[in-house]
Amino acid sequence: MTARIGVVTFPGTLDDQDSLRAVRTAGAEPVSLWHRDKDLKQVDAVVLAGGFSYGDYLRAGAIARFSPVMETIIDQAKAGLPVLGICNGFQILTEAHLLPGGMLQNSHLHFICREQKLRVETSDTAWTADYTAGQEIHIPLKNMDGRYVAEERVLDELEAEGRVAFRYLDVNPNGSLRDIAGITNAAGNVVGLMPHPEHAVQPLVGTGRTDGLGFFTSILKKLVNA
Amino acid sequence: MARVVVDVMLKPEILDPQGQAVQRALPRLGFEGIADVRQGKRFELEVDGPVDDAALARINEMAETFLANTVIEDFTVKVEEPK
Amino acid sequence: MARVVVDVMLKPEILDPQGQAVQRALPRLGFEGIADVRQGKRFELEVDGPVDDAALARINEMAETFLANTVIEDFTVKVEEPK
Amino acid sequence: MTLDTVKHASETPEAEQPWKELGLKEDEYARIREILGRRPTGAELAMYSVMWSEHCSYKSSKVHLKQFGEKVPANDAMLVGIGENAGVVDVGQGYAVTFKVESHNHPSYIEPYQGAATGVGGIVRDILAMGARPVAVLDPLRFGAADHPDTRRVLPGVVAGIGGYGNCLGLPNIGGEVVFDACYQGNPLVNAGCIGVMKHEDIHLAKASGPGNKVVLYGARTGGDGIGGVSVLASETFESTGPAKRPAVQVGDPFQEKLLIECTLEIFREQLVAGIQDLGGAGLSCATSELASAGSGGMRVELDTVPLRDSSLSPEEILMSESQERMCAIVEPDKVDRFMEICEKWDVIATVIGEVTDGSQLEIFWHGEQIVDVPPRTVAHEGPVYNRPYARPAWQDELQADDANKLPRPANAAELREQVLKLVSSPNQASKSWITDQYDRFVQGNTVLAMPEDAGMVRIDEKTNLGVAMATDGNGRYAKLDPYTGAQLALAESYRNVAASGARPLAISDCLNFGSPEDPDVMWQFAESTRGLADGCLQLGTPVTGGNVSLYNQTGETAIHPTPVVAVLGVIDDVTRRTPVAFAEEGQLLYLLGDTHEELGGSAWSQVIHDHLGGMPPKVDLDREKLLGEILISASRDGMIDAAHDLSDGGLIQAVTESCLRGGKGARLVVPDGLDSFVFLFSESAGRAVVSVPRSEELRFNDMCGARGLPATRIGVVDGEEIEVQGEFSIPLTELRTAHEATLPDLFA
Ligand SMILES: Nc1ncnc2c1ncn2[C@@H]1O[C@H](COP(=O)(O)OP(=O)(O)O)[C@@H](O)[C@H]1O
Ligand SMILES: [Mg+2]
Repeated sequence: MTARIGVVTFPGTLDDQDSLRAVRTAGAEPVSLWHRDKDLKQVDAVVLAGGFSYGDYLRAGAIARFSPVMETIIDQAKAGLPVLGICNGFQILTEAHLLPGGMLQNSHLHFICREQKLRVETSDTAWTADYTAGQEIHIPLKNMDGRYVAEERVLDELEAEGRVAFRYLDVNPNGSLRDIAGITNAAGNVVGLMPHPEHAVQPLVGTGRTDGLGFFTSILKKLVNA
Repeated sequence: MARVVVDVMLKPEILDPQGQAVQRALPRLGFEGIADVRQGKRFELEVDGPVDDAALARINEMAETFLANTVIEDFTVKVEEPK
Repeated sequence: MARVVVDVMLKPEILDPQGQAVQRALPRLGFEGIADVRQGKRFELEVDGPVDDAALARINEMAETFLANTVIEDFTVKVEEPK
Repeated sequence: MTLDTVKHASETPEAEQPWKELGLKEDEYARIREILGRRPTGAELAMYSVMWSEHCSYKSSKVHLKQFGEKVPANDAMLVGIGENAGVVDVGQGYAVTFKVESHNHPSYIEPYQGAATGVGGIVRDILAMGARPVAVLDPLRFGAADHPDTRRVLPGVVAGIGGYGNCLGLPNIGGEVVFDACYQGNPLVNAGCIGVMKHEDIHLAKASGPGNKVVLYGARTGGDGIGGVSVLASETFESTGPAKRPAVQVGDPFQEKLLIECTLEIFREQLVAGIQDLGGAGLSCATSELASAGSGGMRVELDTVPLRDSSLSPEEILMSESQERMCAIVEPDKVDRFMEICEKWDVIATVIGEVTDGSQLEIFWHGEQIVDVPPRTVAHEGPVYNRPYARPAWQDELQADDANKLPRPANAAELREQVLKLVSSPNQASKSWITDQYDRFVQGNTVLAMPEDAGMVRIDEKTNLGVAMATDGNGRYAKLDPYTGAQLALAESYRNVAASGARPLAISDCLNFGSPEDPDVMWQFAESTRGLADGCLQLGTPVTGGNVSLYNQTGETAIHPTPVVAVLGVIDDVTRRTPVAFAEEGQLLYLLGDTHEELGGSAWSQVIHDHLGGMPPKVDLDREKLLGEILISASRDGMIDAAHDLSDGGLIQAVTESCLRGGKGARLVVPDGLDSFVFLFSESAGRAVVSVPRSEELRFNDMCGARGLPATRIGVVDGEEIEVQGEFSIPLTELRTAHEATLPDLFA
């Protein structure tokens, strides 16, 4: 048996097809979810993909957070449903207060697209179990609002609890505090990050590396072994 | 119809690169004497019906939950006098 | 130090996708009775020295040539009373 | 407010009309009256004036563009040619590809962000209207001098606009150009290209047929955007209640366009449309008249059903509005419900505004009264055609006599080294990554090659690895020296870039940017360039599938350099065989393909070192280009080369620098016998490329080049941490990298 992993399409979502492809490449069953449906089609985990949901005109993720599908996801995430937010998905998770802090425009004020080096800081999450803590990976980064900010107190708490999941290496591409590229909730089921693992699952396209595949194999193993 | 304005600014302790970029450009354009610039958002809401306390309370809630992200932003709500 | 606020809004006849996106979302969030939303920018300038007519004229020029693109945007300049 | 109905127009033949203010010539106005047998109504005048403008009617360029269809035979790949929204070529396995380049020059000067953004939006809708899913965009750009203060205003805005719109649509940006030259100071060129993919059976055409079929307008509401001329109409003829001055610049909403794309593709999948047209320049005037003109019958439109953003718009304004993110579809009556359902799913407003009739007229009504009654062909396809006078400019001979080959050259190795560093750090030759890093190149997960590769390449079938590649090129300096050759050089360079990536060039699109056609000098440049391009395409066997002409690019009396931009589309059966530009394998051998002559006219060296433009551009030999292309493609397919980079502006040293920096490896170069080191490094002879050959393949590769008669000269080896030209100088990669990469951030960050 395999796991069913849902990928949400909001109006303005761009990387849903890539995320579905990544799920398939890892060997799980991809399931498309639609923003207007509260029903999650009995998926075992959810990916919130990148893009500009509802145009992101107010703040990235601010409108999507109030969509019908998010109502269910917020409830179920609190009950343990694994959720991965990539880029816009990460922004939605902070807006929904499933993850602390917030996202602001990159400090250089430009959209940035680059191959980014990251350190996976913890393998204690549903989405990073296939990595080892400290492992360095290269995956694409592309965003306008990627600057992670939170109060000092919150940042200290995240560090103390080992909830900084990914950190930028070499270059901090957007001015994120403490080089934070991604974080996890305390239970480890909800993970958000700005860079795009789903663009790094096939050697031919994107960066030419497959460093991002581990996100999807991590969750698959966890679900199948559960 | 009445107009209510919601101004949303980054909290003072949060770096505002947009404002800084504007400030840095000013001397180059020949404008001196501006010590600081902060850039935020302004929402102009046209309200159906009277802007009474109940309406203002609703707009405050809207600003708090939606127009601003209070993790990073502050907001103010003002009724604009009809001209 | 005095504060001068420059508000920049899209001209009324220009499409405002940001304001529209907010407006469309409001009923879904349970906020009714808002007939129109326009979203613009707010600049808070801290001015060195007195905000006299000369300073205001300079800020007006700055708004006109730099803070706003008057092809598509209007602006207003206001001196904010110190609190 | 009196409505100028058809009836009213017939009864008031002598009424004054503002045809002049709307840009019509006296004889053009007379012709409209002759066609209609009466004076036009205000709405008709509005339609004719926009549709007969240079931009929509191609009235000055048509006689020259004809050659593309007449001279160049369509090859087997061509499915749809010039005349539709975009041309379509067959790329095999049942797939068809449509592509086109368009300009948005003038709006981008006035409002850089929105001008550029809506330029992307417009070309993407063109591609969508053909039935295709847009899969990539490219952006050939030209700005004034890099250090001019206004360039600091225009460039960041244009780049942010292209990125802001394209990134939000989820279209990877896979290539383009950035050129700086003072001639573009008051007139930047913002061209945008798009590629779309579909199955053969999905091709859609812009025509309205089948009486009774509904005309559906869908997408954004109509507002007062981009109506230049109508303010004239409103203020001078009609008592207008609305604002007298409407903005000439449109604001785009990429989110709306993304919904429009997904919605339209779903509509295509369910085969719900009989004809479709995007709304671009001239808005509804263009869409309704073109659809009706290309169809079999007439069309009737109730204009007051058009959803408006601004209720004060007059019917003339609605007809001319260039509000973005709108499409117009012809739908059979029993499919309308399903059509509307899909629009609702995507939150897209859709309205039936009329229907196809069995008559022959385009009829438009406003609150029940007829305001337009015209033969649609006379609006859309039978506009005026001019044979504008042209003549070789008086200054052309003098310019060509000012020989760049005679400019002072570096006196010793130290000067040579210094000039290399100057060249690779000059704004035109420097790395463009500060710009291109603002564009998403990864989205959709099919990007095989993107900037700074020679051509962008996307996979179009995940199972078979079929892919397409595209490059755009143009060199206004060459074209200024000799427009015929300049156009062919643009074609040759773009063709070479596609071949260097391993793809087989199939067809081209172009964007012809020139000054005022009313200037005989400019018209000569235009005539020569089109003639050169048509002759070139004939020789290379690459038909022109469509393109765009942008005239009146000038500041006051001064025209820009003639700037024909050529986009070549290629196909590659297996994208795993693509060739990157990076020299990445230590020890591989570097070969220079083609002949190097002393050719410095129009070169980057003459510009950077001497601020000079004169002499003759490099010679073109298109048979040689074709042979070079074949060798590059075979070598890539058979695994004989690991990297290839075409040589163009900046010459060999520029290409080697780029390939070394990309791969993070140095090179040791030897100047070939009989060549002067300066000429070896800086000459811009066409028909050349540098390739990196694994040692195990050297014999096979040499044999192939020998057998086919292509000169291949071993010029060095991939090695070390510096570029060394033996006996002359060496420069560490770190120094080159700083020189090459710091320029644009220093200027614009
Ligand atoms: N505006 C742009 N947008 C996207 N890519 C660009 C742009 N300008 C330059 N590039 C890319 O940068 C690389 C180098 O450009 P250029 O030197 O003009 O290439 P070439 O000389 O081979 O045509 C190419 O991959 C080109 O597609
Ligand atoms: Mg090239």
